[in-house]
Amino acid sequence: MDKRISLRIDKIVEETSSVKTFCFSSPIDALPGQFIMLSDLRTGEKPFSISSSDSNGFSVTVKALGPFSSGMFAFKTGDFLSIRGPFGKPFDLRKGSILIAGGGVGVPPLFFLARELKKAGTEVVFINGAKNSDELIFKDLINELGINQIIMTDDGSSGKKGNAAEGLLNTLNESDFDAVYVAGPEGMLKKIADIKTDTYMELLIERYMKCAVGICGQCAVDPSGIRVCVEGPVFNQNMIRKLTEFGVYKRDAAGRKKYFEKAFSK
Amino acid sequence: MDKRISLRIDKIVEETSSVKTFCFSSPIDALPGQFIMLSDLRTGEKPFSISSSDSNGFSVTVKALGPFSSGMFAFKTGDFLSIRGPFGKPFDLRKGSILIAGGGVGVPPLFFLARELKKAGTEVVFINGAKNSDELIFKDLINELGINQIIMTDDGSSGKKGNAAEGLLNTLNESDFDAVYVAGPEGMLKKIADIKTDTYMELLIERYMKCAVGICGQCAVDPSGIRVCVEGPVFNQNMIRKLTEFGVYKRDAAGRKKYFEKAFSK
Amino acid sequence: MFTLDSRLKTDFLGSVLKTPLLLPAGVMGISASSLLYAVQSGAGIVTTKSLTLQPRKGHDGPVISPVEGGFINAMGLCNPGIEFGIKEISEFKIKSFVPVIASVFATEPEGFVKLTEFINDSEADFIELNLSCPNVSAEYGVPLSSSPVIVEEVVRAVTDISKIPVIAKLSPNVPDIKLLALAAEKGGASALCLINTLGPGMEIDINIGRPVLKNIFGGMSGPCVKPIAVKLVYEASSVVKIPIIGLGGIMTGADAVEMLMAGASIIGIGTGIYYRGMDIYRKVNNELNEFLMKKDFKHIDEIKRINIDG
Amino acid sequence: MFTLDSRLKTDFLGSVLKTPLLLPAGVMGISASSLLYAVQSGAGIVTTKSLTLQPRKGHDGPVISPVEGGFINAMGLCNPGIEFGIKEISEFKIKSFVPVIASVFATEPEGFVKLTEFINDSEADFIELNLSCPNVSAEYGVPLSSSPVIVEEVVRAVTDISKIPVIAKLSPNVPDIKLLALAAEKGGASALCLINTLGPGMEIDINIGRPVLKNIFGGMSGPCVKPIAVKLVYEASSVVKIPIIGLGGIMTGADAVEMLMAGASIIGIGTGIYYRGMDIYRKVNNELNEFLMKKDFKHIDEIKRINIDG
Ligand SMILES: Cc1cc2nc3c(=O)[nH]c(=O)nc-3n(C[C@H](O)[C@H](O)[C@H](O)COP(=O)(O)OP(=O)(O)OC[C@H]3O[C@@H](n4cnc5c(N)ncnc54)[C@H](O)[C@@H]3O)c2cc1C
Ligand SMILES: Cc1cc2nc3c(=O)[nH]c(=O)nc-3n(C[C@H](O)[C@H](O)[C@H](O)COP(=O)(O)OP(=O)(O)OC[C@H]3O[C@@H](n4cnc5c(N)ncnc54)[C@H](O)[C@@H]3O)c2cc1C
Ligand SMILES: Cc1cc2nc3c(=O)[nH]c(=O)nc-3n(C[C@H](O)[C@H](O)[C@H](O)COP(=O)(O)O)c2cc1C
Ligand SMILES: Cc1cc2nc3c(=O)[nH]c(=O)nc-3n(C[C@H](O)[C@H](O)[C@H](O)COP(=O)(O)O)c2cc1C
Ligand code: FES
Ligand code: FES
Repeated sequence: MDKRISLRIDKIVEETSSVKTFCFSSPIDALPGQFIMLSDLRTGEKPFSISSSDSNGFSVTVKALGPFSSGMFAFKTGDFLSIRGPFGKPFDLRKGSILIAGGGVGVPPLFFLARELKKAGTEVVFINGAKNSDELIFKDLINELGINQIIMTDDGSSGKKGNAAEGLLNTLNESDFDAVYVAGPEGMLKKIADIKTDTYMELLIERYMKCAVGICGQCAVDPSGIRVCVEGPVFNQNMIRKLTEFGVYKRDAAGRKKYFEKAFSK
Repeated sequence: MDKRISLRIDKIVEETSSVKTFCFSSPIDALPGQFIMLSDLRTGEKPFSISSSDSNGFSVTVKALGPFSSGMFAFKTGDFLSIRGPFGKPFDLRKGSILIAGGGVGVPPLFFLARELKKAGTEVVFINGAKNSDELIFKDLINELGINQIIMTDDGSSGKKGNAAEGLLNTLNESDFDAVYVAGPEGMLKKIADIKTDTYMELLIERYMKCAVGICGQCAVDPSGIRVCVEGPVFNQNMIRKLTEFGVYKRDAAGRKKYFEKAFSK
Repeated sequence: MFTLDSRLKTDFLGSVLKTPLLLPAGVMGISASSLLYAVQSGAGIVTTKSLTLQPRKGHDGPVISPVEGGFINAMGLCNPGIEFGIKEISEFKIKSFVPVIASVFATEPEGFVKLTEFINDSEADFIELNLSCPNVSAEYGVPLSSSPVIVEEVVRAVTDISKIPVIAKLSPNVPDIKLLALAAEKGGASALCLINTLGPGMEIDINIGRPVLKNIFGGMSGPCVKPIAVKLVYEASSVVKIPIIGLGGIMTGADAVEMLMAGASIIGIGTGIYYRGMDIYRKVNNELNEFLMKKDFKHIDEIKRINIDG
Repeated sequence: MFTLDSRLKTDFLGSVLKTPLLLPAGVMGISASSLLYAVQSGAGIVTTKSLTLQPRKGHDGPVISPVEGGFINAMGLCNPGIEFGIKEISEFKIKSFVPVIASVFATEPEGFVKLTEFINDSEADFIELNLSCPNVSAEYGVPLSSSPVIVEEVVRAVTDISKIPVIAKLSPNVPDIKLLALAAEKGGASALCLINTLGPGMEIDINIGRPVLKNIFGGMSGPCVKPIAVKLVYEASSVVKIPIIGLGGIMTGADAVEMLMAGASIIGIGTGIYYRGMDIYRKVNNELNEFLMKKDFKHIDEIKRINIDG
């Protein structure tokens, strides 16, 4: 879709008390890992990963965080939202046996990915990480795919105790995989990107975005200036490791560097 | 072609002392009866019927008349001309046995038509009219098509004596045809359009043109306002007969009515 | 029951229009016949080519060239002159009840006053002052509508003597349209027409190394000018009370809705004829009606500037 | 032997550019890294995002929307502020010899003077005065470059103290660019940059019934503005002697040739990055070189304003 369009919300699924999935019944030509820019034309416009897409339509899954995402919770079926996209480089779908690890709002794009891999007949293990069982999302949907789901919660209230990064490390030690796909908070991604492994790995990262079409420079990352909205948001492990700012800082809306808390650095 | 382009003149054929054919070796997606707007970007821009077109390129055939067309005679192979088009409704190619009658610069578009009809295996009689043998054009080209060519000159210096209209009338009386296609000066067209016949007939007419894309209104004809550049320049006999101005007047560049000399009216 | 007819029928300065779609000046409007063609294709009101005191053959060709998303054109105000022009209006009026706007062009107030005297003796329903032709700058310099003072002066001079309502057609090529819209209103204009062609622009053929248009410059029209047209109608309608004819790049019913939401009262379609045929008026009428129907609106007036400022 | 390098290498205000292609202000230019990315993609000179005295996060989204033939955008001059900005310039300069233009924005002469003091202490090669941002009118009214008097005043105030050449970036949204070009030259500008974004324009979503951009209005860029950019460069270059950076909708080598023929000395490419990737600079360099080669030109300077006035 080259133009901005407004679409009727056709279904809203409450995943948890702070996460909702918004479904639109117009098809969009999207691949797993790609995102749309979503706006109410009042509060703002933000990037959201596509959490499913087929010939019947597509969905995005939103966690209430700040003004925009919380504002989304006031919308009802039948309301219209303004949409641009899809944007970004999707995951490179490999064959063989695949390991997926997602934490928080990293799970929705990975669910879309798992579904497409499953459609292609690929074997998938999905590590689904959350703070606690209340924040766990897509558990049933992933089970319905008939794939091996490993649930991790920080407090052990569901599945194993630990975070998705730990779950991934354990699983990688236990079995061989042809590719690993990861999405989630930067702290988690950083730990995983630092793993020394020969397995092909792709990670979906987030940076502040404005234009999403590669011209405003807002999401350009150091040191090469490549744009997360065009050359990303999915990068392979080698590329991620070259990003000197990854896990260290990101830029705010004004373009200033904002350093992550200590926890994120090695 | 949606955009204006400039093309190199690849070949110039001197048809007579006052008629030249300009050939371009870029293909254009054109049908017989359509025209292009041709400009040197200095003197003006004028409509010219396409006199041939295939996958190797196309040509237009220009008679030196006023400033623009005479100016064209200074151009040499390798020079560039600015071109828009093709424009207009082409001839509706019928099957069966076909009669074509052209006078003066009406002959070039009809040559293109005859060639296409011949390609489709249709039987064609071509009446080629000119003032005198010096002004006769495309005689050899038409012969090469292997069709029946009847040459008419006003002074009898070549072929039969008489004009194309008379030639057409005689031929129509002698044999039956499935369709008749005519192009030439308005006086000739008027005489032919007035013929009472059941044979399907199409005529290519000329009106002052500026935009050629149907928005400036310059070529709109009375009483319906239809545009020669879009709904024409080819009209069937019924439609032509409804044009109250046909054979009576045409509009000049300012939009004023200019009446034809007496000779043209019934 | 609400129908296409009841939803789209609209009042414009006291005249009832069957549809809110207008044929703008200079597009197809040379002759009575071409105005009639637009009416028969679904236009609810038509405008003549801009008429001048003397006939003008206009610029030599090329007078038009396609560009990204539209055209640049410099017809050069070709027209048969006011005397011949009002005859075409009479001829049109024999065959149609649809209101006609007589567009006129001059370079100073006196010229406009003389033209108005002719129009007073004609059957035109409205007079539109073309204060904004961007294509005769070699002859006349920047358009009159670059200056609020001149706009007010010309409009006042004409309204003082005109027997019919006066419409001021303004230029988009100004830093602040609000000043010009207010000046026209203050001068006594009954309505505004926005926008005339944009720029002008220019194209150079790189093989020939020459400007493509004989006039070098040409005003832009078509889809590419729509964002600017919508913006200017929105701005003007936020400061004036008189109705606005909104035009510039309107192609679809959705575009027409956008223009109404921006604050236009009726909508012009010119270059759109190229993209969707003369039938564009009928198509847009239908699309407009469908939109209103789907959204449960009874009349186009209900969407004028809707929500926009909320 | 003539090569791409020898044909395209060009002098700009005493600096030698490897290629005549420029990354314009606000496109990709937030950080040292993004400037570097443009250089590595074939740009011969780069411009920073317009820097202001204080950091600005810019407008809330949507800040951009696709329109026919381009985009409307209202970023709202988001930038990290002059202090942080000149640090990014230093970082860039560690890694590259390519000249950098520091673009600055203020609302009055004093602001520009203060910014110039910062730039004087920086490693920037040129300073560009953004006198023409159309997207902050809610805050600041019409752009400074709507008035020749103000343009001259601001440019003079800056040139009086600047240690490096001053470029004036002008607005296309004026009735007569010549007056503004002359004013900038008189004020002491060493070069002009034409054009900033057009309009601005506006888009309304008809289902939501709201303007699409949070700022309501947004300047137009991309292929649809090219005819107007070419025209304004042509007009400006007919009255001033200083070089002009020509930009607005340049996508191809042919477009670049057109801009050079219109009178530009070097060529900016911004929105084109969307259509052809960051690699557009390399592509256009190659296309430019091929054109020159085919037509037997030895250097881009040979086609500057060629034939046009003949
Ligand atoms: C490629 C990509 C995919 C994303 N997918 C999802 C998703 O599927 N589900 C989901 O809930 N969220 C997703 N996000 C995050 C989302 O875009 C918002 O950042 C989030 O909703 C918070 O916005 P807010 O205005 O409500 O909160 P705020 O309080 O304004 O911001 C909270 C945090 O979000 C980040 N953020 C704010 N605005 C933006 C922006 N314009 N672009 C990027 N980050 C921003 C800031 O870094 C800030 O730390 C994605 C972000 C990116 C870049
Ligand atoms: C559909 C169409 C097809 C044509 N095909 C050919 C062709 O194949 N070969 C050919 O030699 N000529 C053709 N013509 C005529 C051609 O366009 C010019 O009219 C002719 O070349 C004379 O132009 P001039 O400027 O040299 O002469 P002028 O002295 O300016 O004009 C001579 C006559 O040409 C007519 N004319 C001038 N300008 C135009 C114009 N812009 N549009 C239409 N008529 C005009 C005028 O009515 C005038 O009577 C065609 C015209 C039309 C409308
Ligand atoms: C070929 C052409 C001729 C025009 N002639 C005139 C004219 O004579 N007077 C006038 O006021 N506007 C004239 N215009 C401007 C149109 O009336 C209209 O304002 C403009 O084209 C924008 O609308 P559009 O994009 O729907 O065409 C002309 C436009 C075109 C394309
Ligand atoms: C996203 C975006 C941001 C821009 N920011 C600035 C800016 O900060 N300062 C400025 O002078 N011009 C800015 N511009 C204008 C460009 O520098 C350029 O003048 C304009 O886009 C026309 O060129 P283009 O069509 O090649 O993009 C911006 C343009 C875009 C698209
Ligand atoms: S968000 Fe603008 S370049 Fe990526
Ligand atoms: S030449 Fe303009 S409408 Fe036919």
